[in-house]
Amino acid sequence: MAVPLIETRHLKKYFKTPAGLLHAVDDVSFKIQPGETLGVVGESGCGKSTLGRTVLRLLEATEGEVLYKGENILRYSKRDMKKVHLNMQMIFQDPFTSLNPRLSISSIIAEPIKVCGTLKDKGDIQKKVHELMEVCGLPERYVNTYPHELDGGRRQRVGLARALAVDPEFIVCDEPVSALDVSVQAQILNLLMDLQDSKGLSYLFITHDLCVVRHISTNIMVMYMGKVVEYAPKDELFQHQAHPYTKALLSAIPTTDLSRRGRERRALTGEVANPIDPAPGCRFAPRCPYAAERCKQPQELKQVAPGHYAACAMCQP
Amino acid sequence: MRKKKKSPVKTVSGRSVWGMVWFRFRKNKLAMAGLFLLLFMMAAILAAPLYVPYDQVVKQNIVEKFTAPCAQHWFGTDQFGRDLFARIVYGGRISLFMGLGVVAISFVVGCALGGAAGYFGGRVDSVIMRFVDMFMAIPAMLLSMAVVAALGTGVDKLLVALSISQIPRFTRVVRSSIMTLRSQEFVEAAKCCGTSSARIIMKHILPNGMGPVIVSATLTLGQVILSIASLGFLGIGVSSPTPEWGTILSENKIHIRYHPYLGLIPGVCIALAVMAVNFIGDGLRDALDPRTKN
Amino acid sequence: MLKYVLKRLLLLIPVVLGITFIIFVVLNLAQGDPAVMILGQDATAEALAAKRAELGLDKPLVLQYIQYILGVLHGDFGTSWLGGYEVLPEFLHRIPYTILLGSLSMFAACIIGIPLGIIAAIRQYHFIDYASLALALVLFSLPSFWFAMMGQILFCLVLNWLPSSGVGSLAHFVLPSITLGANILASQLRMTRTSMLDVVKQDYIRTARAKGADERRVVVHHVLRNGMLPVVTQIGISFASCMGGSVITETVFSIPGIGSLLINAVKGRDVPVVMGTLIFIAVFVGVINLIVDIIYALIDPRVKLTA
Amino acid sequence: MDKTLQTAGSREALLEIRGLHAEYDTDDAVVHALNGFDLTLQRGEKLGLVGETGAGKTTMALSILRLLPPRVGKITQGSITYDGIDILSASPKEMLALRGARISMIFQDPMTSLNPVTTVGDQVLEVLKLHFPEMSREERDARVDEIMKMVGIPPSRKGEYPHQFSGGMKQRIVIAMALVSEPELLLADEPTTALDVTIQAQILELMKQLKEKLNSAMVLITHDLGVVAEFCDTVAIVYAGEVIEQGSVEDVYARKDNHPYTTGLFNCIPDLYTTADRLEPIPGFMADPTDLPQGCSFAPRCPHCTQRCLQEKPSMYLRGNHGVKCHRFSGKEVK
Repeated sequence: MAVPLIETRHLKKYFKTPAGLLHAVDDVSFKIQPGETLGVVGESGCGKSTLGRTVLRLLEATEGEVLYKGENILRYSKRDMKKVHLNMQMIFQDPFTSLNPRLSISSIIAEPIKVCGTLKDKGDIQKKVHELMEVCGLPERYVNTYPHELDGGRRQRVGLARALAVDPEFIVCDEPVSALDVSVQAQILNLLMDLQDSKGLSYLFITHDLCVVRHISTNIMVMYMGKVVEYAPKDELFQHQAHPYTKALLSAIPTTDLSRRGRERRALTGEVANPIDPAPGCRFAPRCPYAAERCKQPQELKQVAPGHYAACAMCQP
Repeated sequence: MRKKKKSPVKTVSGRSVWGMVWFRFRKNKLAMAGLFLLLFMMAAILAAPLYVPYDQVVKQNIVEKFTAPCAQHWFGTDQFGRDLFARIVYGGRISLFMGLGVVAISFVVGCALGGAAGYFGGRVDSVIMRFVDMFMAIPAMLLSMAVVAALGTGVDKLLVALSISQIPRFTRVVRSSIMTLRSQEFVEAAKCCGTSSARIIMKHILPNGMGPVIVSATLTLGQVILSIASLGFLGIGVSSPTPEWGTILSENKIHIRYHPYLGLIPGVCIALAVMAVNFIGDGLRDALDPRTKN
Repeated sequence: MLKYVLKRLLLLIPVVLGITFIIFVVLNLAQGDPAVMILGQDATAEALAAKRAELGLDKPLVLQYIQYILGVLHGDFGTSWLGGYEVLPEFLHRIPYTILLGSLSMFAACIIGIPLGIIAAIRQYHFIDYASLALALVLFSLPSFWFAMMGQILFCLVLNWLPSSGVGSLAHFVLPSITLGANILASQLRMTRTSMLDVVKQDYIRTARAKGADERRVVVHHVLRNGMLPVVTQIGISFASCMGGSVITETVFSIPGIGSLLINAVKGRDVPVVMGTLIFIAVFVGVINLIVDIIYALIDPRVKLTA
Repeated sequence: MDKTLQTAGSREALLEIRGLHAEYDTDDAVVHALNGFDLTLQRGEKLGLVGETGAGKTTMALSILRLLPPRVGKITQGSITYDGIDILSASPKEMLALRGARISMIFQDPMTSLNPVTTVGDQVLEVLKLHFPEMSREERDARVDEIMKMVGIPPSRKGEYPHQFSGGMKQRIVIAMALVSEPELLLADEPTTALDVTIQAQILELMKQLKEKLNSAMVLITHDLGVVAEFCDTVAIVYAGEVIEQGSVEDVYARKDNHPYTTGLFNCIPDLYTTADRLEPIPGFMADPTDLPQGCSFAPRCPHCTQRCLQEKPSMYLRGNHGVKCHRFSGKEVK
């Protein structure tokens, strides 16, 4: 198999809190091949955003490795990291806080180019900015506007243009559509997929929305309280969920299909706790309808089908 | 009540955030009145040598003492027959411009200290903030008095004394403003392409964090003008015969009962200057943060 | 709770030590020989040297400071260089006046400023709102010494309603309290109004209205309690500025409090008195802030006092 | 459910909104939030009100309670009749008696809609104190305990403050507060939007159980067509301050003869059970409420747009109980 574009090995990120050590990301390993999308799904507080930021070294990992084309970038110096960042970018959830309100749209998009120094000539930069705006579906007349004059969808396009400014290979998308209305959400999703096709981009797509993740991902990783509970190719995951949490997540989604109105729903009881100094066993056990004594043992990811992994005592390999 | 953000207007105006602030500020009548009043006072004070010779300030003329305001002496004369108008106009140099100087110094130092504390956090933050806490333990007025006690009186010393008492407050405002911005997503986006700390601070954080700092600078200017006058009045500010609004009041205080204009005119001058500054400050606050308006 | 109070008081110690040390050093670095100041220009060299030794001025600065603080811990605040009196007894004699003046003005400011702020907020855009704001603005912009002086001339000298200076009866404190409280009143009024208007915009006020609560109930049960939280903090800050303002008021009205002591000490660079006063004020302000925080925790269930 | 959607003038309707116009006066422009909003709600009906941000859903709910932000928002035209009461000309006292007692509202964000310094029990109790002065203290306490049990909060926690509860639990308290007076009409403004999926499912499940127990009518405001399908009998689609389609859930979700906007909404939801390669987003952007088009407000984005659409506002064309505001259906009405 080819060297993956991005790989993490046993990545951990812990935060110190007054109450104890918060295991935000706990032992996460994944691989993303060029041109693929890994969808990360989970509810708020499951560590999915922390994961994205740790991969980009916006947060320093506590333990583990992040490999870019086989090299561990966590050991890179600041200067080497700058080169890596030319290939790895991020787009953010909140289109209202992710753009510097004091800069015009063109300066926002030009900023990464200026910082990285890939283009020096002012004219070239302007040309590049116009090109990026066109790619992202922003009419040229917005070039001198400011973020507060645009709506959420257009702002998200600006954020995408900024990420594309350095021609990256890999983009971490942190809930890029969850703050948008459905009609705009579809526009952005299509744009992301078109760009993937034309530029061969890879995405780490973080979201809480299973419908969106199914639409865009190659593989899907389900996280719960910092741990990966299930990892599978998308169709496999939607056809045969192995982990009770994934099943519950799926059945919780309201659907427009009236024939499914009367389906049996596995409404979970209780709510997500903070993974502060967690017990070694399965973190989902307190809410799990099938929890048993053996769930107090640490649960490893086990292969339940080719390429399909789950961390549950019930799943036999 | 909260109203969701409406989709934006179609016009592609390209108005920057400061443009918006100025636009809203301009609509605020009181703030504009304050701005004009302050600019007028400053112009009158700066241009003083053009219409009042400086020797009027110190020239004593016992014959004309306690002349009530008239065509020749617009504001009357004091116990030594000195022209009050000249003294006030030249006194304004200290009251107003030293006030600006104090604010400028504490603004710059406060931004540097607060910026460092807020952006770097950790040990830098705790060391700086421990010092700030220490200086905040004593009311600003008393702190400047203590410094005056150590340094002695005089324009330059007063400048230092007042600045020291204002720096801690600026440091706090800047720090909290920076800390809220430090974790904003656009700062993370800048970090994503390897932007240096200096560029992040200068280009992304400072321009966005300046709003509350500028408002606080304006309101502080009012307080500093009052402090200068108070110290002058207590006799530990600028000493006579250099005119200063507080000192003018102090040297005339026993005569005010029978010559009220001696008390009213300098007092009104101070009050007008402070009021103008406060109007501007309030206007700026509303313009910077439209949420405070109803 | 007790643990929290103790911890806060302990934390106060380094702050007070730090600021007093800085001031001590700065005061001692200033020009002029204290021995000359005390004994006069004509004193003999031996006498001056003896005086320096007596004051400990020949020792290193840090040692002098430590000696001073050790003295303070034993209740010895030193002797005034100018007046020759012991600082502590003089202090104890003067403190009641300052505290009485401060409390009276705080009381007056709160009892007028807060209700006016509330009324202004409820009747936003009404005449009374504009009038209160104008009042606050004028009081906020007037130099307090000028206000004090003019009040003195009008009410004491011209109208002869009140005694013009000194202490003796409560009437002596009426005008000083008003002039000292004016500035505080203005800031209380503005703070209350802003805070109330801020709370009115919150979602839970809309919830209360949707429950069918009438305006009076919305204000009394929902807006007031939440709106008072920042005002409590403001009261703490005001106490500090009150201590600063008392210097001026006490000077104008010849009240023998801490403030007038400090101003004379500052003019004469009387180090023991300046130091003693600042220590007292720093501790006082610290304790007031502690009390404010405790009150805050009592009325806001979200705040927990954790040691 | 056939009787639930009668045309204007039906006498037994609980709530009738006719031609409602509302606007917000902002610094820069006048925002036309509602532009001829019509809605009829029968007793016991569960209606889903679907639309995107800025469509005017919340404005509609606040108008019913007359709680639009004073000075900024105002109703300029139209009428609201609630059980024979003309809401827009009712006295403040009459409104007080309606709010919280006969019409309750659940707000979107449970984090901010509870008073932070009052215990949750007292906040529920307040409704009873306001509207049932004749109840004794014991009765009230018993009623609070009962409703808290019903929404799944142990009554022993009623002495705690909102910050001690999680988001889902807070929303339960808000629901308890809205239901304790057994209102005839419940306005729920995006009650689950701020919550995680599994918590959203819990709250929806709870609301389903409660709807069986309490026979109140309900307007569920949401942007999620799925939530409506799970919960409601009828649905109204809102665009630019107007209801542009209304009907029973079965009719609308049959996905035949929909308003082009409704079709667009359905098409741009990625579906969980079928894989489409591409979504079909609605082209263009939401109509600008400060500058609405002259004809049909959806015309600039509509694939079927004709000259007529640009000039003339369509009226509601009814096919049975299924109404669509689109010229494509003119002349094809069925009674």
